[in-house]
Amino acid sequence: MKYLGIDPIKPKIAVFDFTSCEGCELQLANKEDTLAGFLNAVEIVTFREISSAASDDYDIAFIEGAISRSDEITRLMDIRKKAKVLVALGSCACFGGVNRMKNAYDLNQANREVYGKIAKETLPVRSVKEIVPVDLEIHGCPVSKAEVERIVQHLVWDIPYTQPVYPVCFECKQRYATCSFDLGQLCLGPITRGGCGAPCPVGGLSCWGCRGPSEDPNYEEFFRIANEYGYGDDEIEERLNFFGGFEGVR
Amino acid sequence: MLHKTINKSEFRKLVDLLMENEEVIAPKQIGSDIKGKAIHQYLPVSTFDEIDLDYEITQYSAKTYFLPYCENLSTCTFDDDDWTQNISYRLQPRILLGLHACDINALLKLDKVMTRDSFPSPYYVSRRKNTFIVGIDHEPCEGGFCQAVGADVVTHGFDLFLTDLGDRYFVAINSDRGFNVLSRVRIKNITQADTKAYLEARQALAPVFETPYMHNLPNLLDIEFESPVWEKWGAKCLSCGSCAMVCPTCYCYGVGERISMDCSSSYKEKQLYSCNLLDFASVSGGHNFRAKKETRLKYRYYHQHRGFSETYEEPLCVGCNRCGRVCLAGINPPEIIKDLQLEGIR
Amino acid sequence: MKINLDVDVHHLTRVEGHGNIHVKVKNGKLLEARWDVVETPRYFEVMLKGKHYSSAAPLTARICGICSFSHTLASLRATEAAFGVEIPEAAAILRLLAKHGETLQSHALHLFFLAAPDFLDVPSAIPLMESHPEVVAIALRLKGLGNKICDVVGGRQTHPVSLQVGGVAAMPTGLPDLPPVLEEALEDLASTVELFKTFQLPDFVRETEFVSLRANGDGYPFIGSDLISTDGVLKAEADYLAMTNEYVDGNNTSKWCRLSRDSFAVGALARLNNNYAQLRPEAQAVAGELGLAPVNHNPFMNNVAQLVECVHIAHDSLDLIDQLADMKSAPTMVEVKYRAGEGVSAVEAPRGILYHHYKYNKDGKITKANCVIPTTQNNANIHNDMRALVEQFATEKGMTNERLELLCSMLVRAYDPCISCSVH
Amino acid sequence: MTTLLHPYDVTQESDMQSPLDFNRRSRLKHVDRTFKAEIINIISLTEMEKLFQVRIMDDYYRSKFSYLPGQFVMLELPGFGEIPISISSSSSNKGFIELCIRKMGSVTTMLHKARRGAKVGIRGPFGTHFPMEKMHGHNVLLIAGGLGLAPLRAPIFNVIENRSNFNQVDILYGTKSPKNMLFNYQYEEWNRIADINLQVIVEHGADSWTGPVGMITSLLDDVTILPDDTFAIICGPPIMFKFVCERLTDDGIPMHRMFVSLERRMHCGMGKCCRCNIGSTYTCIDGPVFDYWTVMNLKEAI
Repeated sequence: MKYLGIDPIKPKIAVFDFTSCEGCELQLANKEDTLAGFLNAVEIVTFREISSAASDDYDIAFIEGAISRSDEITRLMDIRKKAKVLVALGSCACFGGVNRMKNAYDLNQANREVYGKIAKETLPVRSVKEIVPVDLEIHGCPVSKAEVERIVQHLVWDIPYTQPVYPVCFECKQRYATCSFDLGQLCLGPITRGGCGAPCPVGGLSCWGCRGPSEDPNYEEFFRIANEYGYGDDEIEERLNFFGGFEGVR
Repeated sequence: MLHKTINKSEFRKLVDLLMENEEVIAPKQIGSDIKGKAIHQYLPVSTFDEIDLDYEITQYSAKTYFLPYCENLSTCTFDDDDWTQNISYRLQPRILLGLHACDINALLKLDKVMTRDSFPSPYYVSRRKNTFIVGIDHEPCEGGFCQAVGADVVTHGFDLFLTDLGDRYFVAINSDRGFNVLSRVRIKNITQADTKAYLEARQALAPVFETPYMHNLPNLLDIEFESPVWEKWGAKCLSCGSCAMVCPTCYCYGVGERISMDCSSSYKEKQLYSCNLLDFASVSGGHNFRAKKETRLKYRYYHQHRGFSETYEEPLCVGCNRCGRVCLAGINPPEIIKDLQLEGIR
Repeated sequence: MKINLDVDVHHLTRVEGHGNIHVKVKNGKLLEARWDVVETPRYFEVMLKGKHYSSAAPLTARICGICSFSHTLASLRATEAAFGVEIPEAAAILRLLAKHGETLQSHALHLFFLAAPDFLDVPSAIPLMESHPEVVAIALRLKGLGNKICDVVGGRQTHPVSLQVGGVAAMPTGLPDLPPVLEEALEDLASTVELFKTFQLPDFVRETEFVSLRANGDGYPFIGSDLISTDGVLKAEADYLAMTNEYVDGNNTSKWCRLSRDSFAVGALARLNNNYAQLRPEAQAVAGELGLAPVNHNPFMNNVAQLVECVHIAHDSLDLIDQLADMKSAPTMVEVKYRAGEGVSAVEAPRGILYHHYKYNKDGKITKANCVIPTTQNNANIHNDMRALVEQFATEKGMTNERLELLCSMLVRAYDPCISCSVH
Repeated sequence: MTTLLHPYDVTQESDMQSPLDFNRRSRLKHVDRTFKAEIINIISLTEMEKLFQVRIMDDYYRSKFSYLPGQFVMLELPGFGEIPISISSSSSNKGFIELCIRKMGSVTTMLHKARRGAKVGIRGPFGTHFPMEKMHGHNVLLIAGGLGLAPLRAPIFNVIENRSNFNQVDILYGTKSPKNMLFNYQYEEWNRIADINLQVIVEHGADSWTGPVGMITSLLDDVTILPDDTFAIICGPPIMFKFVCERLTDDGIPMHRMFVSLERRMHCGMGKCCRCNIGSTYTCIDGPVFDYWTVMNLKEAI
């Protein structure tokens, strides 16, 4: 479909999965009411989870998952070479996601605990950008399909995309939610990047920070507030580490 | 203005009648916070028992029924190289029940911006005129300072206004449609006893706690533009915009457009924004006219208490202190104003 | 016989996660038929250690992007069992409804997007948008409905937020929107049954032990109850280890399981084989139409069993919503007091029985965690099925590498495996 | 059902039914309705800037559309967004308007892809203008930095078209480098035909550049300024007009005779969204053209 006499480019898209739950990929097949339009706007050439077709000729590679094994590093570097635009899809790809919590444990011991004597190969979890340059990050655990659609539209028309800079609180208020702190929950909403539409606080669970930090977050004040509400440093630390996006801010 | 009284049982009948016909929005308790304090919101209700007219304050103001957080301004449908723009405005009447004086005063201030002078907004006008407003007197709420900004009394901007006289309401009628609606139930002419009871009731509503002294605030703000007070409070600001979202008068917004995946239609959406958000005043190319937290916080106070006063001879703030309550960092107008005054005499 | 076949599938497509197929037949002799799971391990059980009880469900939900609701429910119930928490009745109904949403969503995804392309001879559902638009429309409506139920009850389509220790955060406001869509779905399901009648399932049978939850007099089982197998094993929920018998295999990052035999199967077919009588009559009728009667030993029939379950679920969801309509102000949460303890929970994920088991210390922190995943339980059986499948079909006239690869792939897909889930 | 409340239809108000005219600010109208306009020509100016000639398609509205030098329009690409753009063409031109647009954000990047014939939306005109009539009989100094020549071009046209109304006219224009220079195809015409003294300067020269290199203020050394008889119009980035205005103040030009055009983020153009506010001043309705005295009194203006 033309727009203002301009033909959109129909980019060739490939989707790849690494260490993850494949939930973000699944989101790509969600939002059923606009799925046909979505699949029409792009040409999906590789998407193992839903298609047996595969091609090495693609423009945009969506990477889901963190990197935690040597074969994944090789595979990722190969994809980077082939892709014109490399998009990190979801918090695992952007920050390492929940997998990053593994890094706090001794990996040999972890192996013994899970696999006994037959140890499996595993590396400390890294995000995609720690291995190869990333052109665009889509945050969230899982990603919001509506946001993915908007970003794909920007990719289709090849125009710049700007992430929301404000924290989750802003959209939380726009959905008439009661502040999670007032309901007795530690909430990372004030320092987490918005754009998700605050489904968690609206659904009754405080923000756990899956989208990583907002622009210019006020950590100092946030920590003071969390302490004031009675949350200990350990608790705050556990929450900050949950999705990997706040590593090292404390 | 006409005055009548109505029995509470008759009033209930009136609300039932209204609910039968139109959407009714009223204060409703939605839960309690961790300290056990009731949380109220203005929400659509379907039975009289859902309504709690005895509420102290709602978490969110009623402004969103006039300036929704997100509002579709126009839609476009595309046909090859051409497009057609469609615009529609609210047509359905509805009832907003149980507004306190401060929230009605807030609407009067919004009226000044949205219905007069430059570019009256048909979106706002259509929502305002399609809303039947029933106000109610209440005891002053803790932390509020509506008296200090003269917003505790309201004389217009509503259809009906109630004052609780125990078994009945003293009703001020401010529109013909208010009069017509009342005529559907039994009302009584006011007696001298009613007037006396009303005046006593009003007297009992005087605040029992200290409210900030806001005299000469516009000039004080002008003088204290470079005050360290802004740095102190600005350092606390989370730049989350919660204050503006719950504020009954903040009306800043942004406009964005969305196009459908198949490029067959698009819409233009207005989203209320907040001057405390980082990119409020950033321009394409990257320059941000208010890149610092404290300049953004300062701007919000200047707009509310100085800028608006310059144009309309009154502050934009109605003293409900919702912003102070919602702010996790504890930023609130009474304390900031006090700090500025102390700074001024130092 | 001069039959030489060589199938090597690296990262099987149209399944969740990473698994490989290796088949080698030389001179008519089967040298090798292997199903290997090569997913990267994530060590969730290790990450759970030391975590506060409120983290358990949000964390374990991330074991799987498809069955995150099942993980959440299994996790919450295990924690509640450890703390002795009884959730309110309304919460139990809401949780089952959310569970139904996930099953519907997952089954629709599997049936239309992962399995159906094999029967319609296309590489994916994408070309079906052109060739079979009506099928795609049905698929999207059914999947959309499943997602909508999840959204309304769980607050999100994946990784729910409203399901919490102690119940469900609040009575959802969107419930009244669901019945009209569910009614429409019944028609779509009827059309789907007609479509499936046209599909030619491979004629393959291998005697298998089927493990599932057992109905406890309250209908077809989805959330918590005794464990049963078609070989006559019956265990209590807490005795799950005796039912699963996990062990580590050298070629796989997933563990394997065994019970009365070398391997067993879980999933829709296992549930149906064990609990056929508890299916709603409408679902039983569909099973009859599609030639599915217990105990059925054709693994490809798992597809049909999923469709039968969709019919059951659609009807059951309407009933649940009806019940909830009278419970508008009923409590959905109870207060949670943590304590030291241990809890086990078994939940039927769309692809089979899922166990979570936690030990808590007095601070409400996890000291030990174990999760046993349906696909973990199926992997050995898939492997054994594959051997038998290759043995049966390799000698078939005109068998090619491509055809055998397709059969093996279809076999794995029939189990609707969640591979990354099995390597958690 | 009995009708208790009567629906109110704002479109039935008489003001709403009269033709759309953005110059009548106090009238209730369809404020978000746009004039559909066709891009009739696109002129590439530099790597980053293009000049779009845009014509309102409806004959009646085209004949009614009028604006003054310094005013701006909101340009909409339906589905992509709306941006404020100052009008670059002559206000006596009734056929079409010219908009000089730098490729920056998503809307402008999209617009740069557009071809002739594309249909865009226009709302406006909005804002204040340069008071050209006040300058009649005086010297005029027109100073632009970078993209500032785009809004300055409207008063330049006004001067040229009414040349006899003005005495000595100077244009000073500075850019980062020669390749950023806008409208250089017109310099000759301005210089020779309109008898305007035009001087250009670049911050960083290039091999082919033979003109002066330096800051724009250095061009002022060669301009005769009669403090009592000179008006100045300055368009450019804040840092540039700050330096220029300070210099001109030193040279004795009264602040109320210097006019600048301010750039701010805008989402409505109508004094509603507050994005362009400087203190309590709306750049969109009280500006974008301000005299320098007003700017000096606007806190955080520069």
